[in-house]
Amino acid sequence: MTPIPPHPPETAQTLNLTINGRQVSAQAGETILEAARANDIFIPTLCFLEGLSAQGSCRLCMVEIAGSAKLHPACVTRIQEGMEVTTETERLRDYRRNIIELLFSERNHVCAVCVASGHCELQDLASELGVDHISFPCRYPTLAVDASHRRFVLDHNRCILCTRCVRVCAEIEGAHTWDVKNRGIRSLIMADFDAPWGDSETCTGCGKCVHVCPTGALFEKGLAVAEMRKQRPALPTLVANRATEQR
Amino acid sequence: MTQREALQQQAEQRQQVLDAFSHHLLVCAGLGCLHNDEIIKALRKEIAAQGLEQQILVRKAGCMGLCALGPLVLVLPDAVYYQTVTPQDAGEIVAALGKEPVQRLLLPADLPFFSKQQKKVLALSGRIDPENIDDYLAAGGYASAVNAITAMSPPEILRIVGESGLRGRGGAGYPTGLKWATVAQAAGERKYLICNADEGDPGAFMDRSVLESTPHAVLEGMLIAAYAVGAHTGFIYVRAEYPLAVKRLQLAIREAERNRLLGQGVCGTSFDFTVQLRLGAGAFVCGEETALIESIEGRRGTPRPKPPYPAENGLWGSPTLINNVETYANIPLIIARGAAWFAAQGTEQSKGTKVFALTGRIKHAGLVEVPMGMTLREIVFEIGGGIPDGHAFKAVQTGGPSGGCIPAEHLDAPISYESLSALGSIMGSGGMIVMDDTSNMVDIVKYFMEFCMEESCGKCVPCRVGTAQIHSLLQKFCDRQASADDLAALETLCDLVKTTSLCGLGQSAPNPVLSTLKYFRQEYLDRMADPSGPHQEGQL
Amino acid sequence: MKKLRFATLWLDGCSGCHMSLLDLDQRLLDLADMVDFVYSPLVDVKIFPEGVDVACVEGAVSSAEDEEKLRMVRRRTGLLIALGDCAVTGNIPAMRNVLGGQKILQGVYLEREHLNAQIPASHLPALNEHALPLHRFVPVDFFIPGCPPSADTLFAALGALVAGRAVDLPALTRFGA
Amino acid sequence: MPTPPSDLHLQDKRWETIDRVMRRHDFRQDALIETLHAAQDAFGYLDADTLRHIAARLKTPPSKVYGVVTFYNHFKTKPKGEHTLVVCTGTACHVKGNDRVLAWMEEHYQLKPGDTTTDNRISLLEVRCVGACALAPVVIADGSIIAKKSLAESTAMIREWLNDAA
Repeated sequence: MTPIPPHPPETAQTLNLTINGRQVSAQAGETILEAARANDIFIPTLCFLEGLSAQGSCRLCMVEIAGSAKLHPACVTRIQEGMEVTTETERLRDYRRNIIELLFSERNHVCAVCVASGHCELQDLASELGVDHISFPCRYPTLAVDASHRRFVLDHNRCILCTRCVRVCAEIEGAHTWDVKNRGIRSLIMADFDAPWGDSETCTGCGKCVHVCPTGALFEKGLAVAEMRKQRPALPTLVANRATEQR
Repeated sequence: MTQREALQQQAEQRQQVLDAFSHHLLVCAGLGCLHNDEIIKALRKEIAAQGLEQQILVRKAGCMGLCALGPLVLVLPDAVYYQTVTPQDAGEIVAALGKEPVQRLLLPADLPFFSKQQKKVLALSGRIDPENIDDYLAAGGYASAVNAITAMSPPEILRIVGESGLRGRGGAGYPTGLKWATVAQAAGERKYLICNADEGDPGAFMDRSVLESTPHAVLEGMLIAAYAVGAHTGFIYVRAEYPLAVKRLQLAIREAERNRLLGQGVCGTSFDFTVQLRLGAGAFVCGEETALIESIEGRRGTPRPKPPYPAENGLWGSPTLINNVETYANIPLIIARGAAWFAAQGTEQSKGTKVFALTGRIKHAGLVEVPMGMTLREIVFEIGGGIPDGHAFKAVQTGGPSGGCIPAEHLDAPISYESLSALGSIMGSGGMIVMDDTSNMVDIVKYFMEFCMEESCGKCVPCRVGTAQIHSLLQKFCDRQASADDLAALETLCDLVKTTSLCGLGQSAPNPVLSTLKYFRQEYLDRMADPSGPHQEGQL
Repeated sequence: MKKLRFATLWLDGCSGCHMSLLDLDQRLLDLADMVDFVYSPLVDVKIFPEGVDVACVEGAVSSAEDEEKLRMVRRRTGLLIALGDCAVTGNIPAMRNVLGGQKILQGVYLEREHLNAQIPASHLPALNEHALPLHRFVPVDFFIPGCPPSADTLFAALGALVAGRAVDLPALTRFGA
Repeated sequence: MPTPPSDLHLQDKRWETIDRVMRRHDFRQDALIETLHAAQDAFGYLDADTLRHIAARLKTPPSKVYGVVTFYNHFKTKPKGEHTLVVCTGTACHVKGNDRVLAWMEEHYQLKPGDTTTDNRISLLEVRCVGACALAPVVIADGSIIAKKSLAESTAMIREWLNDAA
């Protein structure tokens, strides 16, 4: 994880750049994503969540920068004076669609029976990007559902490994109950020493992980299809409050 | 007496000791020369039996390169090589000293394997005892470092390294001087130095061999680099699968410390530099510099997005210089002989020599060092001796599992970062695997993709899922169930993984597929489902 | 104007998509003005005819018989539409894929059955190992996701298709909708 | 908080070496991988109690420790058999037929890479290149290298070694 250092306020300097041909200005140290969002320019994201460290892993926020042949993840790329950013091209859209399709193909996403249907970022992005079928063969891995916790459930079938849960637990709650085990295509979210969630000795039961989870992988017990509405905790406020209290 | 003079004296004393013997028998004690310890024992026993201990010195040495014909023994001053030596040959070898060499074991003196090479980095490899610092000192070792630290300024060293044109030998070929200058200029009280010895490419053993043969040359390069960029702590991140290299490095660090070449007040100056070893734990991705940093910090080796580059924000957030083993090993030579000497070798944009591990379906498999610009044909057919058993050359794969497969029609391409990249491959760290007509390219590529899939850290989506999808598509080709759609999907996925993956592993993972789709497309077409046969697409 | 020859097919699905079609209510009459229903579970025709212009297929492909029907439909049809999530992604029938065809039969008919446990075999098409979406077998021209896609979605989509207009499907429906 | 590991386990003399490694790094979290190496060298593998103890000593969250252990191929959470056969699956060894050695092991001994026989006598491991590519194909039986052999030769040698070992 790469925590982006906080912007140095004293040296804050306004930079001018263009995004999709539009002149915008933003503070030095801000990322392309921050500058775009401040100007209501939509860039799709999944792993990014304001208030958590950005890790640039879902690759949905890739944008083009004039003068560079490579694509750049908007969530971790800092703006520069005179930068010309393009967030929407047919090529970018194709890559984004392919990435969404890869995610759907990786595990067993069945929107029709998912608690988070209608409130799921993966489902929304598929819609937004016009993904109307999955062109790659689905892998159909056999994955467990961990319902050992008193209040919450972890369904690996719906997990996209964005690690928001890992980061919110480590960075905000300070418990670091979650982490990733194994690697590559065999990666899985797990608690403690791979314990059932209900047996975790570090989990505080705060539920932040459930509410930052973009899909139905983490949800509250007792809910039926489409009933799990995620209430994103106001993470930047939490961070700011804590900093004030601890001063 | 200054430290400098003391070292000088130590070197001279060692040289006197060595010069006192009429003959030296150097036995390759690399990993590749099996039972070398028994050969050494047998030779010593034979010499003792004949009472020749004062005349003949048996020395353990580093890799001599021609691993395919090992174990090798080098006789000095005659410069005669014996091949496939066994302990039973000891009597004959000792008896022949000063007379006609043992014909049965003799390697032809004019073997292109040796004559076509230009050993610079490997010059001392196989010529000195890697476990004896005095041997290295006697051969002029550490003179560059001592000179640099006591008589040169850091900017002067940066200038020389910059002017030499040396580029990173770990794979990407980034100009070394530029990297050093960035670290030297980076703000930060604390700076770190890392030697990347996590040689994970299957089929590559350049770094292992350099570490086993001349560990002090690597330490010396690191020492010069540390002084130039202002780092006081260095790490060598080395694969745990290389126990011999680890052992020799540990020994070398201890000996360098004892001789005040590492530690507090190097060479009696106020410059401090300590080096610690960190063992890898079996993760190919840790060869990627940011993943390696994560690993040194005790975490899962998942790469970080760049920028920020390690040169500005690396180990524990400090400016960090990372170079690979061979890059550091070049430094003492450049300091000793100057930037112009180095820049005179190689091609316009790729200077110097490069060490390659030549393996696969080839007669003279082993470790070779050639000037940049030599053609693949010269390396494979002259140095490597061509393909054994009457088979025909098919392809040479450079750059490890994520390199490309280069076909016969491009054998006359000169070796350089640019030309290999133009052919859809990469220099990588220097693995060179030769394939002949018995290899099926689709099978080989599936093997590479399986490697990349298993070594993917899983952090970014395109590499984690994309490599797995590509692997299943290749399996379909191997099972002769692929369709034209599958071929199209293969190309789409390769482009996606190459363009959008987070780190070099993912970005280069499709190279074997892309290069074989370019040069060996027919092999894919031959393995598609018979379009006139039953439709098989539903079978996963 | 010659009316389009329209057909629907029901494979491994719950028939919910066809229910959505019935949900068109009085708009079914509008649809009937636009197309001729030449084959469908909703009409009394036994043989899928040749020369169909548009066919909507509901359900995943789960058996050899499904596969055969789908290929036949593909051969006889101009524009093939995957109707609903089962046809588009495999959806609920594909939930068995993590186990595979044989294991699911064993689990359902042998392990959890105490009276006369046996796997029904005679006169039934063999279950494929996986339930898969249509495009894993034949080219599909158009995908209408949804579980089921609503009557509004169907009417808008089919209306646009018949009229040769573009339709913004993502605005109307999505996976699981 | 994690429960402390059993005292019995900690009385093992080998913990002194492991503690020394941690102390050398001032019990910092970044000593984790070095400590795991030391523990695996001492015990042969990393069991639950060992991991608990290391996590507690380095004040590192359990999930972080387990995440690291499972990320790196070198770390084993199950004991190895008394004898190990390591098959190199590097490219040079692959091109020269070690894939068929693995297939042969599975066919004749029902062992896949990572498996240990039920009587705990023999483990089969694969490594991604030992770096002795010029000796390809390389198989390592209890530390001694079998190199440059044809499939028939190397399987005969493995069979002999297994008979001696078992």
